[in-house]
Amino acid sequence: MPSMKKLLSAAAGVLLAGSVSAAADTIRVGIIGPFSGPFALQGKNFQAGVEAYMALNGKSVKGHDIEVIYRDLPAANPAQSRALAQELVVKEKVQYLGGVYFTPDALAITPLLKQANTPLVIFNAATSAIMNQSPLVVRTSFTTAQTTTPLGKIATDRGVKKVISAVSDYGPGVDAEAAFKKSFEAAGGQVVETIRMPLNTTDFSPIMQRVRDSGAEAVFAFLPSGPTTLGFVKAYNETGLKQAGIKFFAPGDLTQESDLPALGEGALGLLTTFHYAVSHDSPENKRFVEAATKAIGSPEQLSFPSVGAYDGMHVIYKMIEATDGKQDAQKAVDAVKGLAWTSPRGPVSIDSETRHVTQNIYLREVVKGPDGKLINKEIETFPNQKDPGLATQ
Amino acid sequence: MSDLFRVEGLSKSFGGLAVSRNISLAMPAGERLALIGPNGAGKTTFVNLVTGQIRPSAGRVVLNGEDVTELGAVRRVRQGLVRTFQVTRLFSDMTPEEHITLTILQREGKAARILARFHGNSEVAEEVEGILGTLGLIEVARRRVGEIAYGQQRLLEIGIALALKPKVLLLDEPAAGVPSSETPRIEQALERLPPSLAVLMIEHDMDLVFRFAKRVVVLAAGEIIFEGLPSEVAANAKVREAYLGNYANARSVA
Amino acid sequence: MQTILSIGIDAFAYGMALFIICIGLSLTMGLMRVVNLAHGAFAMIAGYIASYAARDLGLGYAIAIFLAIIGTIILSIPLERFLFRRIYGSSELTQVLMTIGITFCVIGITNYFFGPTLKTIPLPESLAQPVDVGFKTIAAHRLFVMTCGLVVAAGLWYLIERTAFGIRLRATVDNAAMADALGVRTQVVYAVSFAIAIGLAAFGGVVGAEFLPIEPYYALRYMVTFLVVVSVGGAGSILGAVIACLVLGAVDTTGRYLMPEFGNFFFYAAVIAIVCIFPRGFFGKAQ
Amino acid sequence: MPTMAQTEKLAAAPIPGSRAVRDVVGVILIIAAGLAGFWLFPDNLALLTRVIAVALLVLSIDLVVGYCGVATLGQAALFGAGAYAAGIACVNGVTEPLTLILIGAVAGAVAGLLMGTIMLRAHGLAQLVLSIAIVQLFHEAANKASAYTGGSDGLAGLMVGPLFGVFEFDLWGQTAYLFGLALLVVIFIVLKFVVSSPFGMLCRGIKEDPIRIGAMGAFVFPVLLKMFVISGAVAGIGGALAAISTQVVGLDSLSFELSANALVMLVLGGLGSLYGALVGTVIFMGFEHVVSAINPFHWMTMVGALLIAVVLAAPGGLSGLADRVLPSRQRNRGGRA
Repeated sequence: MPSMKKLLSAAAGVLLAGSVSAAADTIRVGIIGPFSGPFALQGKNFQAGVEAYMALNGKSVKGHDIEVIYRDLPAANPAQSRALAQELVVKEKVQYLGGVYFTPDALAITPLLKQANTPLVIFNAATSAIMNQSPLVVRTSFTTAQTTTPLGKIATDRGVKKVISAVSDYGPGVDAEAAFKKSFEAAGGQVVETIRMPLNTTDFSPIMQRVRDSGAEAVFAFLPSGPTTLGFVKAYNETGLKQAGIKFFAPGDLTQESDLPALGEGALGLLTTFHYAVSHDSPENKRFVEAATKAIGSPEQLSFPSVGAYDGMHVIYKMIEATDGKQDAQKAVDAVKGLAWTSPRGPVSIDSETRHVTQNIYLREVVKGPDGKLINKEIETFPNQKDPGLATQ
Repeated sequence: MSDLFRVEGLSKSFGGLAVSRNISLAMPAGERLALIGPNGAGKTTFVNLVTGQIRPSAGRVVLNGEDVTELGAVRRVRQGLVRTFQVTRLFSDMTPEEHITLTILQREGKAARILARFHGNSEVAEEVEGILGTLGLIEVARRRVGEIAYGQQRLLEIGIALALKPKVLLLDEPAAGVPSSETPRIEQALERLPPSLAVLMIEHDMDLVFRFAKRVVVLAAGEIIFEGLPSEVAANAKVREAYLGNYANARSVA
Repeated sequence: MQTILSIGIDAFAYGMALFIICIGLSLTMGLMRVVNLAHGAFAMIAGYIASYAARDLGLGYAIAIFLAIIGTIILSIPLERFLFRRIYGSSELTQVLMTIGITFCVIGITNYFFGPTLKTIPLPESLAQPVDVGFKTIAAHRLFVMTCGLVVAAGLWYLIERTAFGIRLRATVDNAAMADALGVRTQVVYAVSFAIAIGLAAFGGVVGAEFLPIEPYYALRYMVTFLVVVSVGGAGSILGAVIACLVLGAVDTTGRYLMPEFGNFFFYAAVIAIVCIFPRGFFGKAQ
Repeated sequence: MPTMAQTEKLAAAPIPGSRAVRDVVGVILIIAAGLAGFWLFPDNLALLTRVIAVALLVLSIDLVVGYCGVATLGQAALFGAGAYAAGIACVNGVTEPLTLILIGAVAGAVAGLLMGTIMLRAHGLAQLVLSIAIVQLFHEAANKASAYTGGSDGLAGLMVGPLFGVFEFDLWGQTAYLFGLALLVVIFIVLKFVVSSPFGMLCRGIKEDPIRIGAMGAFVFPVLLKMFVISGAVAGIGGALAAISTQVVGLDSLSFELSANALVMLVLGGLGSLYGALVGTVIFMGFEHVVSAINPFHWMTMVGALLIAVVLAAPGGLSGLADRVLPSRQRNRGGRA
């Protein structure tokens, strides 16, 4: 097997080339995200958020230069996730890990953190349970339960008593279903039926038929962004449910800004709840959108993972500030517990119990923006929402 | 019941088209029987019926006093009813030695053993050597089959069949495609077949049939139209009609 | 009753969309004996062309379809000439390796030039309307897709069974050497069949885009579905493909209506059952 | 290969020693390459361990595809069965690594038995599709049984005990890697014996001509089924190794994508040769790793180009290329193993 050696030494060459440039006083941050593959756009948003933050806040903290190293993890693949994290820690000597789009990938990294003496700042992965796996995890994104819960009250406020829930049959979908059911029933509504759709569903007409047959006044939906969401919304319009007055509620993953052009006019009027809309009106967001758009290249591609990454970098900067460049994961994490700041999405803080971000959740409606492009317009605010998924545990 | 092998009233039709009609024949031990017939006479179907590749619509196949009609092809082989193929079916990447070894191991029920060495048994090796020696294949024993002459491949086909220690051997055109320079070696191999073996040979080459067979059966349109001594075949009116009627060029019967 | 009719028509529309996309692959695999896993990649390329023509250039839907088919075929010519021609007659696994390689390249290149987002092909007003067909409301384009499916099936049947080209094609498939000797230019027959298969992929990619949205990972995402449909129908059989699409469409749609959470179980259990009962597909040719 | 003397006797030793020598050298080379990896890339051991786990999967595919001619795009079902069995056992308190490997092997073998029973009913394309359907069903079942498997979130929280009570599976991954390497070498040697046993020869015969094998009086189905079970055990060990070394099991380990990738690695390396399986895995994963480190955004194009180039330049896979370039001695005896 001489080929193996040759290949691996080539690999070593490539990887070493990166490390030579590192000066002694450089602090390295490893970011794992889907930079290729079907979710590449979300990875690009990670990068845009990180670059925007560094462009606006400088590339050093207290005289320590910050260097970011990206690693590509195209799809949920815990084994590869662990290998990448391990490599970042052992070989690249990163002091901070960040990123992570999928929950299983985060779960694969958490067992390493203690030994690696490295905090993990999650920019996206949205399942509540990750936080329980290690005290060295901080999350700046959201959880599905957090963004979904306000929908229960929103639905009853709009006079809806019976809802049918249709979610993709995977972790986040099941989380969303549970969170909605709980909050909606607490608000006095009734979930008449729950449907779990296989992830690879392409034709949603039969689901819509079921929605119609159920006699519900509204449908609650959760699907991963991308082709499935498009198919679902299309089917909702085409099968006449919209005309029939059946309302549509969903967490904001479904109407993320980068999918809106594809959803087209059919998306108009959809109500979703989420922690961030690119259209959010604040000076902080204006600054952020400008910088992030520059980083990502085209304004249509910008969506929510960028803000998770932006705030994630804020947390990492604060950690570096607190530890003054020394590698001390526990101290770093302790330093950001209770940290509060104004993010592009609005006021946020890190809950000192759960280490998860506390933030406003907004109800948004898809409307045409001033330039004729579709946007998520914030029409109602639910301030200071914690993660109910964690609060109950 | 003295017949080693017997078929009784074997018939087969495909969708109403009868390709074998009421074929009966019997073979005692030591028989040398040739089955001939013009193209389309149903020889291939007959072989497939006998070996169990296809099921008959009616009739029985009896081997050694036991009705094997319901048995599949593999079970019939295990009972001693062995065939060779008209077009050789060999493993082009294996050597003749490996072919025969594998066959003997299979016969002994040891071929599916994982915790055994393929060449580990000296008795088997001796038997392999014996078979290859009889067939004159020693010199190519360790060459890939894909590289040896076609005549030698035909001999190996026979060798595989012999390694199974058959009671009844079906030779499907054993000399087909072999250049005439190599046919004597095949004939020689046929002569050396164990005397007690009942052999049914399907063959086009009438010279070979005359030299080899003690008895000839002629099949035409799925039916046996003649059964008798090789010397009587050419004179039989039915046979002449069957061949000359279909065959403008009656080269082999003449 | 209304529900059954409604599910039936959904199943029919979905089945026909699958049919248009898959029939090209069925022909390539059954008639040309090439396991072309890159089939979906061609459908996707067509989708991108159509999207560009209709959305960015503002051309009409029909023109977009036409441009997509022509454009995809033109793009496929060098691929056929330099890559596919090398694997005619190779082992299936070699073909798999090559066509997966092509698929990866197409995905990578598409991603590079057009980005990872979904591309839509705007429908003309007449097809975008929901239509009330009495017992339910259905999108007009679904009716359009059903019609297209039937037309494609009939047209292909006519081409293969009733035209001089069809005779040459069948002769080539049965025995290329013999056909060659009889004066059939088999290379040309192959090239033309390949172009037809690609054209069908392109057509399917565009009109089926409402079911299977166009994005760079299209070819990989639906590869399994395509393979399953083709083999259940029996590679190379038009009737088989029609029946397979309708049966699988019906199983899929009904399963997702009755028990959505076990939709995949229904689908793949049906596939296993069908394949076990018809090991060559519904109308597969003996190999 | 010395030609036989023209006598009526075969040489006494049917196996020329060169073959055994070659195999010993091969195994030594594998060990040497593995240890070289250990010393040269002490910081990439997690990746290298993953390569070993996948190599076991690829080897298991080679057993059915390369040696029996049964096409499969569903082998990950067996890999995943091993991974989940080991993972679930571990979460429920079985933490001894060797026991976990054994559990993985058994689970893989049982899954192989099931898969073989179904798949061997068909041939060719239909068989391929059956394999896909089976892996999809496995995937779906694991997703449904989230109470045991963690569903799409993955099965986390595997606390594997130290190997032999001494060596911890730690961050640096040395234990995991060396353990994996040892497993790989042992399995490789065992498989060497398997493929050159009478059973292995029978399988090769079946691959080339099942009808001939039938005419030899051997049943094809039980032989192939047996190979499926062995193949399942190997894949299951690979899965268990992946579970132990990463301490998490995801649905991706049961996916069509993993099956397809592994098959591509095998074809890349060359079918029907255990070395080919290893070479293909190392080249593919190494290439993927290097290219995606250089350009994480567009490695797919390059991997695609590599595959096309291999088909054009070396239709028999990379090990086939080696056979053509190097004057090969084993060719004459057809020993492809």
